[in-house]
Amino acid sequence: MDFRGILDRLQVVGAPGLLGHDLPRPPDPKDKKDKGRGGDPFVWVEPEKLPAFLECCRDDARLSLELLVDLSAVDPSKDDPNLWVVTHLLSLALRHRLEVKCALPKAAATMPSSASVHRGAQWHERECAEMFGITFRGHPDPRHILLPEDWIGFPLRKDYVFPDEYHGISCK
Amino acid sequence: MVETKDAQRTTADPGKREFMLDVRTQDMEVNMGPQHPATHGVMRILVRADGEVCTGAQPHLGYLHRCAEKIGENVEWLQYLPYTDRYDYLAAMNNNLGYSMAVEKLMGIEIPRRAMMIRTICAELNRIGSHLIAFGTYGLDIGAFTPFLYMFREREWMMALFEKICGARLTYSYIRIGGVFNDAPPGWLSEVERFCDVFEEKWHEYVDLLMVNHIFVQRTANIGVIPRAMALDFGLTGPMLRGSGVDWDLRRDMPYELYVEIWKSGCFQIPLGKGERGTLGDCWDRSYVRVMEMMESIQIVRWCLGSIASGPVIADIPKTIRVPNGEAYAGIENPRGELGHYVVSDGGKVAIRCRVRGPSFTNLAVLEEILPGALIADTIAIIGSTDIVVGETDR
Amino acid sequence: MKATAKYFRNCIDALKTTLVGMRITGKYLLQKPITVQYPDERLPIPNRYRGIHYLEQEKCIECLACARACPIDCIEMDAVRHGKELEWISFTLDYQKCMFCELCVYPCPKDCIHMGTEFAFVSYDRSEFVHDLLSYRGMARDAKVRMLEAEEKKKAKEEAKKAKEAAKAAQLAEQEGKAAAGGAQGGPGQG
Amino acid sequence: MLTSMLAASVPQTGTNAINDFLAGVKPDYVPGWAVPLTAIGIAVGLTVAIISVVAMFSVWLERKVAGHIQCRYGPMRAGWHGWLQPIADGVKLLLKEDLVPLGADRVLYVLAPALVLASVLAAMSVYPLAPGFFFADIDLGIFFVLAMTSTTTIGVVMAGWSSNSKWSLYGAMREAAQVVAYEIPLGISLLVPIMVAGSFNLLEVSRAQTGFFGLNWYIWPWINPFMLPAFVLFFIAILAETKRAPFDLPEAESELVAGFMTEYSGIRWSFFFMEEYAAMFLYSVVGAFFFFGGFESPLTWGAAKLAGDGSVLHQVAAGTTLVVKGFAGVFLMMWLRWTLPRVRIDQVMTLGYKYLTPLALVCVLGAGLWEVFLTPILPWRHG
Repeated sequence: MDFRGILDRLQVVGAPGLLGHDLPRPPDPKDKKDKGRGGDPFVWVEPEKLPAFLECCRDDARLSLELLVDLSAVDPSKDDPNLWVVTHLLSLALRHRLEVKCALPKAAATMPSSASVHRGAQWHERECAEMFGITFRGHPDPRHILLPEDWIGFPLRKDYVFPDEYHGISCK
Repeated sequence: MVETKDAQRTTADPGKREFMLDVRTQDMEVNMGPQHPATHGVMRILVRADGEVCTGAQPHLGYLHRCAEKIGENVEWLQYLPYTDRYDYLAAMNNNLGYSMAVEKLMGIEIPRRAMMIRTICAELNRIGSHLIAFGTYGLDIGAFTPFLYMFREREWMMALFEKICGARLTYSYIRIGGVFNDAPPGWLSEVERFCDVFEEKWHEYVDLLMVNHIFVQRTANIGVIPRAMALDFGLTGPMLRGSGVDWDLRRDMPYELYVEIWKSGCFQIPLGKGERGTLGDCWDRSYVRVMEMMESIQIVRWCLGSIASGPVIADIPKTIRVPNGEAYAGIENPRGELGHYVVSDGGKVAIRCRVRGPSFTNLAVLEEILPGALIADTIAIIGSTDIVVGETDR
Repeated sequence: MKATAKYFRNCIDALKTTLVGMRITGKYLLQKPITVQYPDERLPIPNRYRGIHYLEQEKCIECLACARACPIDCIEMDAVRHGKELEWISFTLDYQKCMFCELCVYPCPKDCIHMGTEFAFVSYDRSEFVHDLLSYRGMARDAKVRMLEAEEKKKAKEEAKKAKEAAKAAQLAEQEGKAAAGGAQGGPGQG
Repeated sequence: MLTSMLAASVPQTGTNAINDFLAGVKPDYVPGWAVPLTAIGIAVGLTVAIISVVAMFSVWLERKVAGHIQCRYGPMRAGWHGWLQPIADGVKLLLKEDLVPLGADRVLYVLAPALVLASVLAAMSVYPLAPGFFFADIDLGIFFVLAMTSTTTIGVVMAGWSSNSKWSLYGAMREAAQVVAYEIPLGISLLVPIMVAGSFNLLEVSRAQTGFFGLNWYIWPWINPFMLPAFVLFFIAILAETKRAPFDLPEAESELVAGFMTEYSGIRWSFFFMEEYAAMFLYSVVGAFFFFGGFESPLTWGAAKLAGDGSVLHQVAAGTTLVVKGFAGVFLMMWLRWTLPRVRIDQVMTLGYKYLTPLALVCVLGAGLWEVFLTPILPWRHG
């Protein structure tokens, strides 16, 4: 099914936390600053209801998005107050993909963990936690995965300042 | 000494242990890695063993973390290409292809047909090279030294082919945004043809020497079984998924570039684990799928050689690439699974976010579930069968 | 009965596959090895090989395209411009950082930086890894000759200009002289 | 008095020959008891020399066989085709610092390699290298050899335990379990030739196999059809005994890094390696004696015909055939090592107890019945 079909199915099923969607659109010629948007369509979802949304996508027969391909976060820009948490789902049976995006305020970056829904999300969430400072409530093993345990700061945030040294090793 | 509090949390329930032990001995914490011959690259697995039986396993990563995604936000689009070689350093061509396709999808440009042909040939040749390494090192883990050396004989020829076309042996940066850097030199395509012929004979020797060897089968059948439900729950892809009998391959199910035509021409099938030598989804099935995939890639390369035509090898794109505002995800079938590039741009010369979904990262997570209950010698076989590359796990 | 059948099948299968394996390894035992004794014999290196760079210095116009294209900024160049000619001071490439990705070769408008087939360069001292790709420092002889000619042409042009101005000025002066003289005769007529 | 007691009890052996020679040339200021002592010293020195030459040649052969099997050359630098390489390795190992890890049990750590090498030397002393040249021709020949070679396990377990590292402990435990498991099939499968030959003494077994052009070797089915399966079981058992090929678990490099040898370095480490290659040669010589006719071969048969039975030519021919058979066995082990993957520890046990031992017993039973009923009838068995 293409994105339009999935969206209708989601609205029919009443997937929890579905806010809206965003389609790629050409830049409208009138005002100069509007650059339009290329690439893939995606669905906005409320962060608090992401696990329920994922479970609904997985269990619904017409969607059957049973494979969580990737769960990562994006810091769009320095002055944007929100982080995006982006999840890519894939359906093996019906051969389609869905991108789910949640806007998470940087100040209070906490959301429920969806490790209970997809066991594979556990490591993805651990990486997002250490790189963006998002705390996933209810995560079974919230240790750092790639960075050392005592690393200060969240590297992939746009306002991240490189440390001068780490344990005596200069980072310049 | 070691944070035993965390070690207890692994999901090993004693009921599942193969060898019922009445004598209660104290578990031994053994560090397998980061410098250990069996962990492919720099990865540490904290194995809690009760005698020879492993009761808990915890992979520790990050030893090869090079902040690739942070660099992606500071470097121009084309300048990021050499970094993509360094993820899965055994299949650099496929990584380049993945990244280039994601950016091309966002830019919406069309690639000339000959460039797509050369891309497919290089990607499939690199898939053969990567599976050869997986097959050779797996033999090493089980103890057979010679297949590793035979494997390198073929891979050396493949590297020589890539050396002729792009100049490098391991980190090619050859497939770029908009096509390929330069056209195939004269005589290159006929040498690829010779490589395919010779490879087919040698392939039968690999199967006879290791795959059907009784000791190899004893060491890998019924070991590290991954049922279908666990494979989907962990988000496994590639040979790990097909080894468990799930019929899914991006080249056929969500075809990109030329694979629509190639699949229609019916020149290649998708090998699946069938549980011939043990239960479905064991170590033997996974290596069986990888070995059979090598032959399928040969057929694809043959098809491309048959229908390649002359023409431009690069689309007309400006020297400094500006990607229009937006975001795109492109997933391709890497030898280890689905390699996804999620690219976000605000129309500038530099990416906002360049996320890489490495298949080895997700394939590795399943070890925590299947290692408990196996013998120490089996843990090596199971780790080897997941065929992970640490460069892709740590990025 | 099935167990005993399996028992003997295991034995026979083990022996059979072992003999098959030994046949293959035995075949290669008798064949000639395919490796090359490296320092004495060497494999041919293809011409597109990415080795150490070399620069065709006379074609280079110091446009810094290659320096900008390098992801790790390991190319630095320094030259003094004399009109169109260049007086070279240094063109260094830092091989401690270079990753041989060949991104610097493509953007060059004059196509003068290439990667050679030489790959072995070892040294005891890190500073030796910063290679200077210049074949000569300062200016080439023909470049100097062209520079001198350009200067003479410039001088000649200036003199010609001065001469023209002088001539114009002289003419002007003359006219004023006449006008003043004429003015004196028909002054009020021209007023 | 001491010399006469020694000479009397043992027939003409190598040590006695040296002893009498020395007694003859003994200057008067040398005390009487010194002569047998130097004779024994010379004999032990000779055995150690034979062992180290065999080990060195085996190391070179292993690297060349491995090379050529894997389409590469093997050592080529030191001397023609690298024949000086083992000497270079030996010197390097001599010069390397052999350190004792912290917390290691010093006494056991130092004693282990010595014990391991001593057991192989003891076993070697029983071998006649030529019909006339041997150190001790005792009637218990093979029984003594099996007894001595089983003491290597003690040395290996001592090494594994004393080097205070988890991986060495694993190696030592596996080693103990494996060798104990394979002593039984080794012994039983040797019973078949002993039954046919009727004696433990290696020389007598070899003499029993003399005959037309080496057609009397025990391995041929017309002598006893159960001899060939017994040899296959014997060969698998010695692979496990010497920790070779599919059974090299104790020092499985991909799992236990280097098993019980992990902490050793320098000359101590080379003792373990020398023991491994010497044991390989030792067992293949045992196999040669009991299955492939010891000294008997067309060459020896010809030499005996030509220059008479006890002559020097006959001795030399017999010696060379024995060495050639020995190294043929070593070559076969190497060929297997570079073909087969490694077996898991519990599979080693099942193979040992469930497959080899019962089959060996069947062979012994069959061979016994064949000897009792068919030997009187078969004409060529009387010659």
